[in-house]
Amino acid sequence: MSRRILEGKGVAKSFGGLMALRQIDFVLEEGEIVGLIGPNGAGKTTLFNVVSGVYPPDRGELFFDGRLISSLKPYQICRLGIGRTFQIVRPFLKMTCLENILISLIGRGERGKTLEEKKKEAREFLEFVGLRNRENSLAKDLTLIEKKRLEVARALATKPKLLLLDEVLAGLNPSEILQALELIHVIRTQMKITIFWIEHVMGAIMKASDRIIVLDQGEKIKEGKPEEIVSDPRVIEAYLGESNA
Amino acid sequence: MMKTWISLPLIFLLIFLPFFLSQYWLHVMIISLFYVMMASSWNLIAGYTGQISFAHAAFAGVGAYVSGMLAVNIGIPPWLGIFVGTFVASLLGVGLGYLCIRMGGIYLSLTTLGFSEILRIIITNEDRWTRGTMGLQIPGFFTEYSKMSYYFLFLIVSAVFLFILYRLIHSEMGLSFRAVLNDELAAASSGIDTIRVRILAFTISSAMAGMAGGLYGHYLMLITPDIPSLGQMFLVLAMAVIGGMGSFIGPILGAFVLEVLSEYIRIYGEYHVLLFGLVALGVARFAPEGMVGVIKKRWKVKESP
Amino acid sequence: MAEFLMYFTNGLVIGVINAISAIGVSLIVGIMRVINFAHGELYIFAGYFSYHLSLTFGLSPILAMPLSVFFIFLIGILMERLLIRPTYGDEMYSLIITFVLSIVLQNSALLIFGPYPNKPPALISGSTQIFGLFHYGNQRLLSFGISIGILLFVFYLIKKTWFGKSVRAISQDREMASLMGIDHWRINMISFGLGAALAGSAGVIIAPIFPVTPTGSSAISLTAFVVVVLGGMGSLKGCVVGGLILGILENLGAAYVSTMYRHIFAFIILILVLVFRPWGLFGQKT
Amino acid sequence: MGRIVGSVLLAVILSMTSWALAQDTIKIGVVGPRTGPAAATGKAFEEGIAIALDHINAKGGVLGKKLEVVFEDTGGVPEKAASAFEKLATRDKVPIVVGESHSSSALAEIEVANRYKVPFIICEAWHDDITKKNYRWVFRAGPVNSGVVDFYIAPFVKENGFKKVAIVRENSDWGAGIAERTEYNMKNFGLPFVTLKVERESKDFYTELTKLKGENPDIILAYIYGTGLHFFVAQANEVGLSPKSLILDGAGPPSLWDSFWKNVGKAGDLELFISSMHEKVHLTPTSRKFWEDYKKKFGKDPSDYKTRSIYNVVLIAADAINRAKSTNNEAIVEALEKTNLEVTTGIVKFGLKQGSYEYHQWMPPMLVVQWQDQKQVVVFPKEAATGELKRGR
Repeated sequence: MSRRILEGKGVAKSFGGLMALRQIDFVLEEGEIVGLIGPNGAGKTTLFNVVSGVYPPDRGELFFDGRLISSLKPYQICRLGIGRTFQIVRPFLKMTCLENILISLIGRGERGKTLEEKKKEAREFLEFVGLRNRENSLAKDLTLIEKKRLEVARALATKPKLLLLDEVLAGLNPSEILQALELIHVIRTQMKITIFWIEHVMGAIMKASDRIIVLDQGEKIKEGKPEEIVSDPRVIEAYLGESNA
Repeated sequence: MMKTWISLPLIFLLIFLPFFLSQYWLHVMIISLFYVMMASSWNLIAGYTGQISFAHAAFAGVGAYVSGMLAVNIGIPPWLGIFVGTFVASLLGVGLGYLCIRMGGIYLSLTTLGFSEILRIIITNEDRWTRGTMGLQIPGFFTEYSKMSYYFLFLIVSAVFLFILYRLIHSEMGLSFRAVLNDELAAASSGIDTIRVRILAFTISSAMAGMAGGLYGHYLMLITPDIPSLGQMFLVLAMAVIGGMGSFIGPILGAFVLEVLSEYIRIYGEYHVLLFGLVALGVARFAPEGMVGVIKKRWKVKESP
Repeated sequence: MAEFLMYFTNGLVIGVINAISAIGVSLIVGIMRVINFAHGELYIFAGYFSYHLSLTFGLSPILAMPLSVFFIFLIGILMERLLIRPTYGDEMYSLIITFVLSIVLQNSALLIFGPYPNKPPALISGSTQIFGLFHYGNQRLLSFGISIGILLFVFYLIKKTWFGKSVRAISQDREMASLMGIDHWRINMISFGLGAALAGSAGVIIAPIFPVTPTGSSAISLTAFVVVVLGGMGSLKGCVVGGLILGILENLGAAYVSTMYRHIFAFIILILVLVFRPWGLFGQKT
Repeated sequence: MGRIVGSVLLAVILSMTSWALAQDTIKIGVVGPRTGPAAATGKAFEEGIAIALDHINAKGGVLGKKLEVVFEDTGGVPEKAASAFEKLATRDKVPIVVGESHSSSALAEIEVANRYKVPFIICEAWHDDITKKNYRWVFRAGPVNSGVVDFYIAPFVKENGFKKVAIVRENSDWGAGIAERTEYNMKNFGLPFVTLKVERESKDFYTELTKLKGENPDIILAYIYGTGLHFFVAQANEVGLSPKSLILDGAGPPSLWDSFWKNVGKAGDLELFISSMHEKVHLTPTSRKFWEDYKKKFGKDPSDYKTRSIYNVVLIAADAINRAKSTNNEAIVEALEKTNLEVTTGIVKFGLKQGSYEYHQWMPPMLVVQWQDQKQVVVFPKEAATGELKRGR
């Protein structure tokens, strides 16, 4: 039996009366790929924000690698080993690609490495996502898919054990999606990183995930293998409700 | 990269220039160097970490008053006093930074504005010690008054400041500063302790303002609540904004251009503040990278940030 | 006792005017996350407008006051459109722009209206004996009444009208509001105008009591900011409570501690709030 | 990048070093606040200077050249004042500087005057120390705190039999100095008094006035310069303190500004103020000529007496340069020490005995004036009085 890498117990979060998350329980095991789906406003991104420390949960506890993390700050959580990307990409626009990656390396807080050594390491991450030739371009000059790759590289450069991916496939064309899925596969198998991802591209998430968690209006309505999810009436209703709105 | 082919002649010029200047222009150069220190150090927090502090002039006031009052009341020599002043300014910087930086940018601006005002009220009202708006006469650095000596003192300290700032900006810490400026949340999610980074930048910058203020006070030999005033703050801000925030050269350029310009348009009296205000407004609105940005665009000159 | 009541009443009157001015700031912060450093200048300009409309153009003060406020409203809208709108999302530039704007307006006031302080005619003169204990200026009492009226109007506007609902929706969640079909550009512009108009209202109300001077504006802005932080950013109730607390505390402090330090009490409050309750009395914690 | 910076710098440097102008005029310096809270004084100075230049240049100017002034702004701030003076001394190299209306600024400026050895005639900064420091280059043709109190305010209080005195003074050198001298006089008279310190730019005096009401003074000596005085007078009436307690404005000009009546309304009636000017009191023919030419030029009566003060010192400076027959600083000081010139307020002769504030000092006669039905009535000294002091109830 593998280890529990991330565990949430009764996690709740509200914004000025609006309940974004109500008492969510969930577990991620080491090495898994877990998908997080749900209609708009279901609380998916809020859950990621709570896990990565952007907001503390109102109630409930979060454990990472057996350690209580619900009161830690984002940078502390990052240093423990949770990397993330953002739904709307947030690279450091006025910095070069190389500098973008360097920040993550600096953020690890490792001592004893010179800036030159870190640059060398950063180039390897750029190489990995195929941006080696753009290391001196400003992030704002990249295309959307390049920005997404940069953001994945930046998250990887923090040396995470768990990677939170927030809609990395959105806006990509089918062949780009295939490339991205390939990348995710490599991250999982070669780098041994657990992946927790939010995705709207249903086909992709169903194909690539080991398990799926479904949120609706701040509640976990279903959890299980992809094939169980697609046939669940409550899930269908949640999505239908959305399309009728 | 500071290109040596321009730096060397420039340094040469700055060393030999004073021997050809009149007393009056020497004075203008000294004041310009003071503003170079102020605008460049303010640029560290505003231009590189995106926090607008309105207490920069106030910290200069702290430096000037601490050192000045130590000299007048206990007879501590200015050489020592300015270091005490710098230390006090940096302590206040840490304190203020700790208080409000975690609450976000708007709070820092409001608190620093409030701090300036508190300082002004205290200095104005504790006139037994500070002589309030009447101004405190304090000793200078040199027993024999010489503008030339002051010029070189200011030149050396400015050079040291700029050297420190340059090294800092191009270090890992400088990268962290810029990451925080670009996107605070993304920086935090990349493992950067954004609060610490901001407090650090704020403290370094406040300490530099404290030292610049101390030097300025002992040059004028008269300190008044005008040193920590918002009017003074505006000038520093306008210099950085017009010169180009977030660039190393910008504030230096802005300080010289505005100070020298203000000597030429002084005949128009009160209008020069208005004019600077309008120019700064236009620059902030239409050319947020300032003169340096405009020059870069025009001539497509490359300069590393 | 009579003295204490006198200080207290004075605090109350100043407090209500503080509240109006602060609501102007709070409205804009709540909706746009922009602090308008030129707030005090708008207040001053309103005072000057009402002075010139009534004395130079011979309008009745009763007409001159609302007309001045309307002008300030227009200026506010213009400011938003020309200067503030391009800075949305860039907090730093909005801070710089409004700060520089405050310096520009202050110096323009000096240029246009001159350094002399101006005081529009009072609507009412003399003073009233209160409870047989102390004399109190009638103009101050009237100002108190008008201020309460304005406060009630603002509360009605925010709590009961379509505009108010949109404003509250945007303050809470901008994205959500735009999903609900609220045109936040227009709301932003009107709110900025309204915020300016509130600064202007405070200005025209207070000008017949304390004449306006171009250099007096920064103290006015600062008082409003402290009230907003004390009450909690974006909270209207906070502005009223904060304004009253500040007004009363400043007046009692001036009387029993030191007159010279009248304005420092505001900043002591600011520091205490930041240490112990940085989100303010009625603000939201995150 | 570097090239552009370089060329900008070069241009600036070239313009700095080639700072020389052919001169066929003589320029003297003026310092005073043209901006800031006391900018009204700057306006008054400008008017007085304009008339003085008209008069002097009509008579052939100075040393056969046209007289001009360089008016540097002090903003009413000592630090700016010192740097303004320094500019006049080093950039414009003026032979003499006149003006100033703030004691704190003047105290800073005299240090610079002394450092650069530039003759300096002060007209409206009253602090004793300005001349008490006995700097050779510093003169004052205007009121001095001790003189104003000893010869006018204190005798006025005593002769009119006031029983309880309140001194309200602003936090400035002038306020501190004049209050201290007043306290000294009151102690000598054995009159009870109370002193309150107020902020120079304050607008709300209810607290102070409520405190004062408890003291029940019959005369309030208000040493507040600027608009603060207007608010003080208006609010004193509102809280029911005046006119039962009379208020004396110990500076003067604020009670004469155009805005005074607008700001204080009927509360201004029976208010008293110190002045060196009154429409009916013309001490010299020059005074009458000044009054007429002022009306001709500006189409109104002069109100701020600082207009005349600056007029006087420009006249004194021009006279000294003419008699010195050069712009040499030593020669000008020698000429100044021998001044014997009629100005609007009398015949100017500077004191020459060192050791006290009377060195290089000449003080014009002053008046205590009361507003009675918006008319100025001189009530002190007796020999100049145009009416009786009216008391409130």
